[in-house]
Amino acid sequence: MSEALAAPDTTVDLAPRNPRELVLRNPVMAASGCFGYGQEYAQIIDVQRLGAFVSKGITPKPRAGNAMPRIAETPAGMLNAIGLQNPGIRGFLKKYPPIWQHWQVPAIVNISAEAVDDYAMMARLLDEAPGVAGIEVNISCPNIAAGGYCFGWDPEMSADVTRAVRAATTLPVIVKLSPGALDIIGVAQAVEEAGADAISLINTLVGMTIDTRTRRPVLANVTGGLSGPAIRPVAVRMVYQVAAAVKVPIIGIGGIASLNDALEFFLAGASAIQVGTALFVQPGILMRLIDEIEAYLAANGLNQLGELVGRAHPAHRADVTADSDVALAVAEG
Amino acid sequence: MSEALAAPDTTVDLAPRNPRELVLRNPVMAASGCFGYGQEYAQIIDVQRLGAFVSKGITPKPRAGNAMPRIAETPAGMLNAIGLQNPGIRGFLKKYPPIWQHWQVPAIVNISAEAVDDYAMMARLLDEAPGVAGIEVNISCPNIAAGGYCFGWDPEMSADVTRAVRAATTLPVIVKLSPGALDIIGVAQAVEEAGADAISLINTLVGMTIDTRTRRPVLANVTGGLSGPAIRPVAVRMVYQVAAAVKVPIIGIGGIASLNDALEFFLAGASAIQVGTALFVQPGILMRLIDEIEAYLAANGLNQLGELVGRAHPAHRADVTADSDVALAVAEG
Amino acid sequence: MQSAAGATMRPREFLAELLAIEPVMGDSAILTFTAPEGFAKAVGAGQFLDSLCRPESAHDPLLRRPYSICSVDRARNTFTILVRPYGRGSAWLINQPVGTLIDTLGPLGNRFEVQPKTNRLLLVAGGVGAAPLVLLAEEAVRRGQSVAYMMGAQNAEGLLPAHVLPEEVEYVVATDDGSAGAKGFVTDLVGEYLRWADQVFACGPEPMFRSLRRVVLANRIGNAPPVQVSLERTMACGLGACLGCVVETKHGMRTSCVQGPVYDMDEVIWS
Amino acid sequence: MQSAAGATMRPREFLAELLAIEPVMGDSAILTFTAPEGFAKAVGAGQFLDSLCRPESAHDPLLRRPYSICSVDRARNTFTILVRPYGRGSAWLINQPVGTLIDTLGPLGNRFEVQPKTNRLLLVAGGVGAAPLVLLAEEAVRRGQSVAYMMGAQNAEGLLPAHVLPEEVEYVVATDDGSAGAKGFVTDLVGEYLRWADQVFACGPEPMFRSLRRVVLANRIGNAPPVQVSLERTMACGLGACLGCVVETKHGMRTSCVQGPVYDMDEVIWS
Ligand SMILES: Cc1cc2nc3c(=O)[nH]c(=O)nc-3n(C[C@H](O)[C@H](O)[C@H](O)COP(=O)(O)OP(=O)(O)OC[C@H]3O[C@@H](n4cnc5c(N)ncnc54)[C@H](O)[C@@H]3O)c2cc1C
Ligand SMILES: Cc1cc2nc3c(=O)[nH]c(=O)nc-3n(C[C@H](O)[C@H](O)[C@H](O)COP(=O)(O)OP(=O)(O)OC[C@H]3O[C@@H](n4cnc5c(N)ncnc54)[C@H](O)[C@@H]3O)c2cc1C
Ligand SMILES: Cc1cc2nc3c(=O)[nH]c(=O)nc-3n(C[C@H](O)[C@H](O)[C@H](O)COP(=O)(O)O)c2cc1C
Ligand SMILES: Cc1cc2nc3c(=O)[nH]c(=O)nc-3n(C[C@H](O)[C@H](O)[C@H](O)COP(=O)(O)O)c2cc1C
Ligand code: FES
Ligand code: FES
Repeated sequence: MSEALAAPDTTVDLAPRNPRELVLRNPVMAASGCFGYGQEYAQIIDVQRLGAFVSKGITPKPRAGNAMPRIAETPAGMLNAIGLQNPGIRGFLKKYPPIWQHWQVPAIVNISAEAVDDYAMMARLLDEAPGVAGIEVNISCPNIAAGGYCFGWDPEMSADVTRAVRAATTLPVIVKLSPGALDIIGVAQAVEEAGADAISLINTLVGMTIDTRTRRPVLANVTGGLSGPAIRPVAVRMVYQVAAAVKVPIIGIGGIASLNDALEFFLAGASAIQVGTALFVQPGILMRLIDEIEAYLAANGLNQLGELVGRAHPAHRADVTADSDVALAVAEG
Repeated sequence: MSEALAAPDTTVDLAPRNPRELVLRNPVMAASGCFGYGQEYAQIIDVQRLGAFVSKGITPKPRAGNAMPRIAETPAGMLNAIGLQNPGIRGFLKKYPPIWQHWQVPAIVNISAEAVDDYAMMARLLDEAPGVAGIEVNISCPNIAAGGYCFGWDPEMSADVTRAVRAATTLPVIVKLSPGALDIIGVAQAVEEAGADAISLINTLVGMTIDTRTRRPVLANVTGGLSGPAIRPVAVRMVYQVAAAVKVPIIGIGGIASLNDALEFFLAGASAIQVGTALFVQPGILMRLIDEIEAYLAANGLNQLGELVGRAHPAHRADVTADSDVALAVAEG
Repeated sequence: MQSAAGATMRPREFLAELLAIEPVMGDSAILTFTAPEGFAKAVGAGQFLDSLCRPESAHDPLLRRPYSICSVDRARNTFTILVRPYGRGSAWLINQPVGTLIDTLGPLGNRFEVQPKTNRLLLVAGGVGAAPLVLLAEEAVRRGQSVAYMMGAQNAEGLLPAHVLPEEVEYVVATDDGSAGAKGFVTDLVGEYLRWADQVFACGPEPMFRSLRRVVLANRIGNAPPVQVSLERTMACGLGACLGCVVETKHGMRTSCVQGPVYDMDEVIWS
Repeated sequence: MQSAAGATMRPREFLAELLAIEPVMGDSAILTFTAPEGFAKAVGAGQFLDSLCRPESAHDPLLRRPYSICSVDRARNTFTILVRPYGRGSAWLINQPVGTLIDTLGPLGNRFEVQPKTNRLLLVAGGVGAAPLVLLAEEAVRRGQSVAYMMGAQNAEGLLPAHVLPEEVEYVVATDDGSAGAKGFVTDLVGEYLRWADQVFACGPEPMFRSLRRVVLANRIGNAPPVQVSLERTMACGLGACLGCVVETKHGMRTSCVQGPVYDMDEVIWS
């Protein structure tokens, strides 16, 4: 164990191959859809201390979102079917970037669309917006041109979106993968190849719950996105698999609710993390994680967060000879 | 509400299009891998009262299973990587069917293999085995001929296995789908078309957890199958989707731990249910469910379990006009 | 002493110590808690708290549960909530022993708005919807306004005990079985008070709102008296960030946790 | 009175009422519970119970936790377990008030086997591994056999208090800091007792087994004395159904919950 006299270095560059850079003071981010536009939580935490935050998903046109109920609790998790309620890219640009311009914390804009051109259009509009530090591309959306098939389920379609966004902006581009993809490694490699500066994963799983008294689906939208601690094992697995296959930084997301959870993602290969659902339960969690990660590094004699990243992989395990142990994980029964 | 004077009818035929039939006294089954070979739980519950039980997965050759640890707890769920420890089809046939022969409860044998021929070979050996009431085909296995790609992820490969098993036996054949499939509806239709008498879903999701003290995966096998209440919303969604697309009976599986959970699956379209992980927590749950389902039907004036099956679908909801509301569910954020 | 109307307090996460449990309304209870400094004076009727209803170490049930502030004791800086044991969260909360520290987020949400010219308030309560109207009654009485508090229940046992309300309040009750007050629905009594009231405030289950609205629309003159309703929506964040709790209004989607839970009845688009 | 050796009891799920909590070994505690009829007489040393360590209504932490039976009071038909607050489950259990009903499954597993000719038992305990050896000591003393009970800990505080063991037992202790007994590891003391003992029984953490095995292999003559070890494996079902808890032995995979947790040291394939 080395002596760590100075405070450990927790900075992360999420866009090492982009001249515009995306350097975070620490690896703790707020996840899209769970942190509004940064102002909502500003009343109870010091938002400026965050590594970064990601806005609610923005779409080409304003959306009123789905009917109520939009939320249902499930064991150690929740379903949401907000339906991307947002003011649309133009309404958004008028309202939030002018505020963020005066903030220290990097603000990342999450974009969703149903056509490649629309993703590109939004990226172009964001390119020069003051106060926007990067773009997170949500590819868990139906591709209208492909009959509603999800962009993020197909490596080619995922790469198409990434290429179009990459061509439309010099901003750091993070592509957020869908856990519904069969071949998550293939999708990750495709978006890396297509120019993604970083990869976020995972988005929500698709779930549903039924009210047995009314005998109908609880959510007005019938199905919704499953998030929270329940999905963490799936998220850790995907981060671990993708980390063995790409070189760009990975942002780990899914059920993080404690220091131990965050460490699992770093060890699996994530350079930064996002917290979503746990914010609803513990609004102070982001501040706590920032402090606890720094304290953990110091207590373990680590000078840099990077020393933890990917340490659970075989290359770092003396007793394992394989380069990678990520087989096509199927049934284990 | 009609008067239910006689006890409600809870029988289910899981193989209505098969002359050999698979009639259960009630819809409550024990899931594969969670109930051993029926004897283990016989010491604490009256196994003969069950609708049916499914054996541990049997393979063509004996298997010692994976190294330890094989189990890890996760939020409201668990991971397992048992690695199909079993005596192989021949060892199995010598040992268990002779015992089951004297039992009232239908015993269903779960089979796993890595080649279509091997599935067929096991089905042939089981065909005339005394004490075997049906076969559950676990298609969440890697297909060696397809480079380890999971049978259950592909409609064609799923149909191939089903056809081969169907041709090899006249026993009722239940095909157990993998939740990893992108197009679960397509897989379900393919196996129905290929001759499945019934469909079970879901098997476990693939997950992983890391021990942050040792900085290595908890499971010796690195990844494992995620089961328990955490996955219930995913399972209910898949049952709901598949029920709208096939005519054969569906067996709902995934995180069932209470009457309310079981009712969710019936309302989603399951004709019967299997309980796995919850058995570990509440060994008495199967007996309780049998009693509670009957009591629920009586209390709600239902004469038959069938009156509940699929009731959450639009056809039964006065305010909904669509035939089906199962769009390709993608992101909901 | 600072007046309540002006004071506000940002939401915060705090540990509230359970001081007392008073069983009321059959299976429900009024729970008294300690509050952070200045809390009792700063909060207003209609606001609510979001409580973690489980041991901190478990992840299930995951989310906080919202409870309306029922009353405050400004001198002792304590507050109460009224809880019905409905499901897992509320049943856990109501069964904690005195002394338990409950992780609480708040105050959240907007307040009932009493217009400067209002002198007579009609409050219409159903079930645990009684809670925010108790605090509203306390505030109105402190300001010297007249309050008629109407409550309905299946039987006498289901009613809020009178001692919970300030003495000055006129407590009008109705029961389905006639075991206390008028026999029938509380909304049947609303008609005759509509002329008297300058403003109406209501909180209760959805069916109550529907019949209240029918009575009001049938009886009032123009838009007078105006009616404010406190609506219940499933919530996640409680801070306006997740958009999970919206109510559709004539001005678009409004979050129930920040822009609600109190709405003008005429602005809500009733489905 | 029926002899313990012959009696057995099938596993069952029962509610055990927490009767007493005795803090021991620093942060740990001995918990006393009521038992189902006939339980205290039917169980044997090495067997364990599987306890639900959370409110029943939550799903997290999901699985039961295994705890060895530490002692029984046959007259009052109660039993004890020794719990160290390690993680979420054990911390919850140890903090429950007297009177709590704990959902318990058991008795589970096999027993230490004392051979008919054995007169001298050497027991080697580490940490909460002390528990099953207490019951073994009780049984041996009841049969009139001689028992040496060895335990190691970091310091005196970490040791099982002597009064927990029958008076007849020779209690040999070692501490890392020398604050009680010999200074050093308990396994350093094993060597000299190996000649004396007819059988050895051990329970503790993995490193203890490794050094015990080293000492035994270096000192014993042939296979004498035989050594039985109680091993800890993560468990799910507790009934031999899930195959999650296996130990690799020379005779194949053996479930720890039914065919274990007690194994012959020489049969286990040590990795
Ligand atoms: C602004 C606001 C103020 C509130 N104030 C109070 C209050 O003062 N006192 C009080 O007791 N409760 C109040 N509630 C309701 C409270 O937050 C919880 O919903 C309630 O306690 C039930 O939670 P639970 O965990 O016990 O039930 P759950 O386990 O969450 O409920 C079980 C099932 O019932 C459904 N459900 C939950 N709540 C209700 C409901 N109210 N009506 C119908 N179905 C429901 C759930 O979707 C779930 O399926 C308020 C809610 C809101 C939004
Ligand atoms: C047959 C048997 C008998 C047992 N007898 C006793 C007994 O008498 N007294 C007693 O206190 N405990 C005993 N245990 C251990 C006990 O069952 C629990 O594992 C222990 O209480 C920790 O559970 P937890 O919920 O507190 O920790 P968890 O929250 O489950 O643990 C947190 C983390 O630590 C890991 N972990 C869990 N247990 C251990 C451990 N023992 N060592 C290292 N890492 C661990 C887990 O994998 C998890 O990642 C026994 C176990 C077995 C199999
Ligand atoms: C320990 C364990 C072993 C399992 N083994 C098998 C198996 O051999 N074959 C199979 O088809 N499914 C197997 N399963 C999957 C279950 O049958 C079931 O589909 C899954 O666990 C979801 O249900 P549950 O949430 O009720 O456990 C296993 C599950 C567990 C937990
Ligand atoms: C209420 C809610 C709204 C969300 N909205 C979005 C969104 O607009 N865009 C997006 O990419 N992800 C969205 N997500 C997904 C989260 O950003 C995150 O990927 C997911 O919830 C898993 O993380 P968690 O378990 O920490 O919540 C949303 C999640 C929730 C719970
Ligand atoms: S609960 Fe999140 S916006 Fe209201
Ligand atoms: S815990 Fe299931 S076999 Fe031992």
